[in-house]
Amino acid sequence: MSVTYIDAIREAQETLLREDPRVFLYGQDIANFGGAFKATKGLSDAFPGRVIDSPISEDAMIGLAVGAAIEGMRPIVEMQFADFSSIAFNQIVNQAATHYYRTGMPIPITVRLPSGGTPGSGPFHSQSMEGIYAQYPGLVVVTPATVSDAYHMLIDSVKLDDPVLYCEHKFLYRWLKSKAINGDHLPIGQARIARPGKHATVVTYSAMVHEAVRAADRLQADGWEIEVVDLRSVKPLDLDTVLASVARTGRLLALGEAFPWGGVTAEVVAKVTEEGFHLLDAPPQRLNARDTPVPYHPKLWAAHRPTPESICDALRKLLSF
Amino acid sequence: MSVTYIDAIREAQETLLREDPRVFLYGQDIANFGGAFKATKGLSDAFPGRVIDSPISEDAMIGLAVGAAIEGMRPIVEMQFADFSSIAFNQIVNQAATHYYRTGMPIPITVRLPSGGTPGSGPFHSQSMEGIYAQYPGLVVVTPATVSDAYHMLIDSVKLDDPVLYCEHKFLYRWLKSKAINGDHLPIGQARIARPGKHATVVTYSAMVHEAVRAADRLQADGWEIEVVDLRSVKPLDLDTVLASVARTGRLLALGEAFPWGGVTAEVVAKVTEEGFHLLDAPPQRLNARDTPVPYHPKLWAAHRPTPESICDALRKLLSF
Amino acid sequence: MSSQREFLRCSFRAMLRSRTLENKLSSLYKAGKIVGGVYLGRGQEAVSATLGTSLIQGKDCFAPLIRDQAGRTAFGESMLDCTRTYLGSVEGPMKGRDGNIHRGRPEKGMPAMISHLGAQVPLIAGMLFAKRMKGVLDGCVGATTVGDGATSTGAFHEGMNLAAVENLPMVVVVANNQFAYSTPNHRQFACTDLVERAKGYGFSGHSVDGTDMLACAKVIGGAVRTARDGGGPQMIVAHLLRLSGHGEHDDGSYVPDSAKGGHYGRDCIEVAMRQLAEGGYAAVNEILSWQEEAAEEVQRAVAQAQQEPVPDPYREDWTALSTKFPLTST
Amino acid sequence: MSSQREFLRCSFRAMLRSRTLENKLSSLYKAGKIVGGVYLGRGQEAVSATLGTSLIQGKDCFAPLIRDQAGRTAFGESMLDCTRTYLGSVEGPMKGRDGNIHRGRPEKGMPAMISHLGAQVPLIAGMLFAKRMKGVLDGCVGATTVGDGATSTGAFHEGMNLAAVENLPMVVVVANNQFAYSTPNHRQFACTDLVERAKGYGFSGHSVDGTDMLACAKVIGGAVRTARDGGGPQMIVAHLLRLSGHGEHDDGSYVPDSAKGGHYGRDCIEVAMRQLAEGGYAAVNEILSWQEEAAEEVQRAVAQAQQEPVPDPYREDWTALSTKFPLTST
Ligand SMILES: Cc1ncc(C[n+]2csc(CCOP(=O)(O)OP(=O)(O)O)c2C)c(N)n1
Ligand SMILES: Cc1ncc(C[n+]2csc(CCOP(=O)(O)OP(=O)(O)O)c2C)c(N)n1
Ligand SMILES: [Mg+2]
Ligand SMILES: [Mg+2]
Repeated sequence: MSVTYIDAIREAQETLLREDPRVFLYGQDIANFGGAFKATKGLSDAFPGRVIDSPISEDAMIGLAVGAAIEGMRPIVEMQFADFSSIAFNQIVNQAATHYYRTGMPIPITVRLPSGGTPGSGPFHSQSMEGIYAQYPGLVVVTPATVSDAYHMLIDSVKLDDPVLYCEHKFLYRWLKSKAINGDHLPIGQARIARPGKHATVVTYSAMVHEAVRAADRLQADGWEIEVVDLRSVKPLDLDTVLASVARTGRLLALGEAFPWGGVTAEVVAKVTEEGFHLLDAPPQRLNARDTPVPYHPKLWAAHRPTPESICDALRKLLSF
Repeated sequence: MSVTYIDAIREAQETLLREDPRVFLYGQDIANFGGAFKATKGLSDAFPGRVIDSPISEDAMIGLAVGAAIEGMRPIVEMQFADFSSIAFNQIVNQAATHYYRTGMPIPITVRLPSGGTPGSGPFHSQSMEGIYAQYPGLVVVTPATVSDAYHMLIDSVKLDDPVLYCEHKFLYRWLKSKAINGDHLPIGQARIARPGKHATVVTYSAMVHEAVRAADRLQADGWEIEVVDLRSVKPLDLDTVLASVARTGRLLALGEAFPWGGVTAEVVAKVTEEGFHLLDAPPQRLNARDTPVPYHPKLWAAHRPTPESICDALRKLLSF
Repeated sequence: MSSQREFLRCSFRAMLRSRTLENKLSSLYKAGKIVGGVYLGRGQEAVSATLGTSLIQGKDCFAPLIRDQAGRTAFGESMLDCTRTYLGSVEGPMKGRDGNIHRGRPEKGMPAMISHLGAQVPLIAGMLFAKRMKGVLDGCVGATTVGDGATSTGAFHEGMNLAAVENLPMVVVVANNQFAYSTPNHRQFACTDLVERAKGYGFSGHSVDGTDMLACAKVIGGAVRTARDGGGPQMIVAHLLRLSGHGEHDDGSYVPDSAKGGHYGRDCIEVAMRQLAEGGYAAVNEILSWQEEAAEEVQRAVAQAQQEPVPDPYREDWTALSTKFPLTST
Repeated sequence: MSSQREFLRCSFRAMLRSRTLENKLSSLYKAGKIVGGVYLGRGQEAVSATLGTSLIQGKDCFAPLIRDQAGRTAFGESMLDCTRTYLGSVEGPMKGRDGNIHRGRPEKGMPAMISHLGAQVPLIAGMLFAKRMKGVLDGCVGATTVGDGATSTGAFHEGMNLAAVENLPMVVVVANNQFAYSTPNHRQFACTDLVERAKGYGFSGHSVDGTDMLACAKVIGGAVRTARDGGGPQMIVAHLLRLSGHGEHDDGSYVPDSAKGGHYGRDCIEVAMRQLAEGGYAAVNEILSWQEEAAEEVQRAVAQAQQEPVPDPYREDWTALSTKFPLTST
């Protein structure tokens, strides 16, 4: 038996529904149909009236969730794709995010964002929006990279009293498998050393953790030991773990799948240079997707996002300083 | 006679309407009423049928503008406040921004975003969204800081074939005056040395240029010569000018009024450290607004954004390394 | 509310208290004592107050909008909440972090509006939706108001549709005051009466003269009762005229004299006074004493808020999250 | 279109060509030759084709949606545009950068849809608005289609309202195929017939049996004519059933047999064939020859697209702006 990343998401929701009567699920096609990616399969039968199909109204979906949270509920809203959260943007960044600061009442909603590219998905079913939402005060943005994190971080997201954008990577859904879900796990806000090393640090998150590990494995053959840090949550961002790693390696590559202007990698580099400048033996580097919409054709798509090859190239450059 | 920043915006629109039959203005209360800030005062009389009141439908306003651009027009859309562009977010980032890449046809629309804080405006009439839009491929984001730039950059924005977010700072509207609009000006994409110096570089834009200059003036008394770079456009970002300045001073403070996670200042620091690490004599620093919504009360507001005092503090820290 | 008489008296007192308070806010603004802006509900008190009076604090929920001082008052908001928020007192519900009409007490069923129009419609739907899940929806109502302009927002539409799909006991009052800031109705929508939208959403639709307190009591009060009794979502379009500028910075000079001099240009408070007297619901001297009480209450609320501390940035808790990171390992 | 006979024959041929093409796309998808997804208009051809046939390429504008292969074809889109986009050929209008139904030729009056439902409604309004400013609106029409699900979007609402306020010659066809992906009508809206929304927007409203080509020709064709002749914005709600899954990855097993076996479960192409024959609009052997022509055309379009190069990332122009920075000083 093995558990996939999407299984973990489904199971976390099952656990939450079972253990917390305040939890309900709301989204398009999530009830009988079980969701576009089957993340809620069977749950509407098991929890009648608590897994509810919404109209195609992303803005109102979040509005409803905030209202329900005010009344003490803990809704999980599924966006069919992260890209469609652009419709709910206002309710997320202006209603949910500001509520605690303005009124003193936190809004415990979790918004699931099926994120990131897969071949053939094109410009509107591939986006990575963590770096957009993370800019807004009052939001927590998590980006699980492993099966266990997919499970535990969803549970923890719902337990947090503040609004959480839970960015789940579609590419990992069925591809990423694990024997079982770990009992142990780190809290939200703490990064993880995904692979230890000593010559350079790659700071990344979500699907890119696996590409980074692949690249690191390749460079091993040349004698390079690359450390990979999985941020797990991009806001809050665990600078301590990142700095400790950079202190060991002296070299930083910030890696992400989102568009190249700003975003997580810029924040990582800016934070590290501000607080750990003296630790750096070489200019910190960044590697992101290209500065175009995410292309449809698999060949373009594969060249749009970082790959083990391009990560190796960036690391070799970094190591050559 | 003197020209204010808002006068310049009005005059640019007048010039554009006069000289280019493809230009029209669209927005809430912009016709007879002349706009919430009077940026279009008198223009609907002077150009009948070309300055048009819209319903309160920001999403459709941008949708309409994109459609009109497809038909060869050059619309300028006024958002009543930048904050309300959150409603138009989808049309901006998914319709307008992707159009050229997808179809080969550029979309020459200009979206005016009355941006930034003023005392008493509160969380929803004070936002600075340049760092949000700049993340999206296919958008140009400009942030004029002077009366002349307000004029020329609006003209140039409309002349560009691509969609431009024109971020105009409300605090400068009537406060910033100039004898006249300069004939000379730099193109979009080129930064400007707002104040020359040699001990440290402040890279900033929009209203913060003036706060930075004030801080620099104060530090002059202590013998420090601070250079202030006005980015003018945040995407594209003129790294050459920034690097040249940092090469002279060895020290960088990236300053902005937006929320502190990511955004323009992170991009500036990441870019400079990636390409100009060897130029730096001290860890590059950032100064942004605080990580909360923009507060209503003037006392909180004044402490939320950078001030000449906090800029001086940041610069003293930077100079002490 | 037990009797019609009580209902009308309560509504009217809320109208009066609201008008008195708002007049004071306007003076304070003009004297430079309030920063930002002041937004009045002048001319809309009958609509707002009859709605607020129909609701039960502690049971129902109510998302007021810009021009709902009267409805807030009727629903039970204290005047201090208002003056404190306008004056930025740290003792107010918003602690100086947000101002003017952007206030509420969500824990008491009255969420604090954000500026983005239409956004409170799905939020009220969500509160009702949660009440149903919790099994406490029976006999509850959720209400919100929007202006003619706000009906053009996608948020309004999505929220209305969703509320109807869920068949929630929701009451949406559209105060059609003929203008959205400076924009007249014919630049805002193309139907004859916005009530024509009700059916398309699956709401029961009602039209009412918003300057007529008795009519509002009947139509709005009736719609709330219907919703409370399981009659499904209700939409009321109230016809009236904004009797102030958009905010006190605006002289509203774009409102044509024909509108000001027309039927809806009349002042609902004057109309209501006549109605109370003629219907025997209240005597003139009673009304005068209410007026005095209101003036005193306003005086006290302003005086108190003015002497209270405003926020101190050095002691302010500068965080937008209730969660304190780092969390300890779980 | 000169005569009714011509109109019907044209519409039907577009239906047939569309169906034939889509059947092939489905096979290609199932054979793993198309990545991403394939979305069919099966069962919706009569609605889409009569709309497309009513429009004039080069004059009108048309924003097709997911299930508008027939309408695209009738409007004049070449089959190659379709096969090239599905197969990712660099010769296609989207050059492999976007795929499947996300294609168009804006310069020919047919914008390329984005996925976000409802977003094309204000866009078409904008195209008409621009035509008016340019003085070329006379006799033009702008059309778009949406599904029942898309009517729940704020974008749809804002776009409809704006088009009506501007009194644009816009035709919006709502193809109510009873499902939005898996979501049935009763979870999507609460009115009896979506046409009830027309009046509230200030659109003329029409209802039509979407499986009946003759009825569609009359109602949709008529609405386009009315809009063209200055009759203002038109909304048509077509009733039908989606005869495929949401996409070819979906077996649509949530569609109950009662719906499949009901009136709207019938295939509009079969109905149309009978109508053509019975009305004497086309002989059976003519139809057979059209079928053959369509099969050959599809064969050619697929063969050609398949042999064309797909994008090469190393030669691709990786820029999202047409402007090349740095600009020289002006
Ligand atoms: C989405 C959005 N766009 C623009 C604004 C700016 N704005 C504030 S009030 C207003 C007019 C509102 O008109 P209406 O809904 O008729 O209410 P009224 O002021 O007449 O009571 C506008 C345009 C806003 N608050 N929200
Ligand atoms: C704003 C938005 N939300 C979600 C989706 C995902 N999605 C694509 S098609 C679809 C169902 C559309 O239903 P309908 O409008 O009835 O059209 P149909 O597929 O039935 O033709 C959904 C939910 C989307 N494209 N856009
Ligand atoms: Mg109004
Ligand atoms: Mg449908």
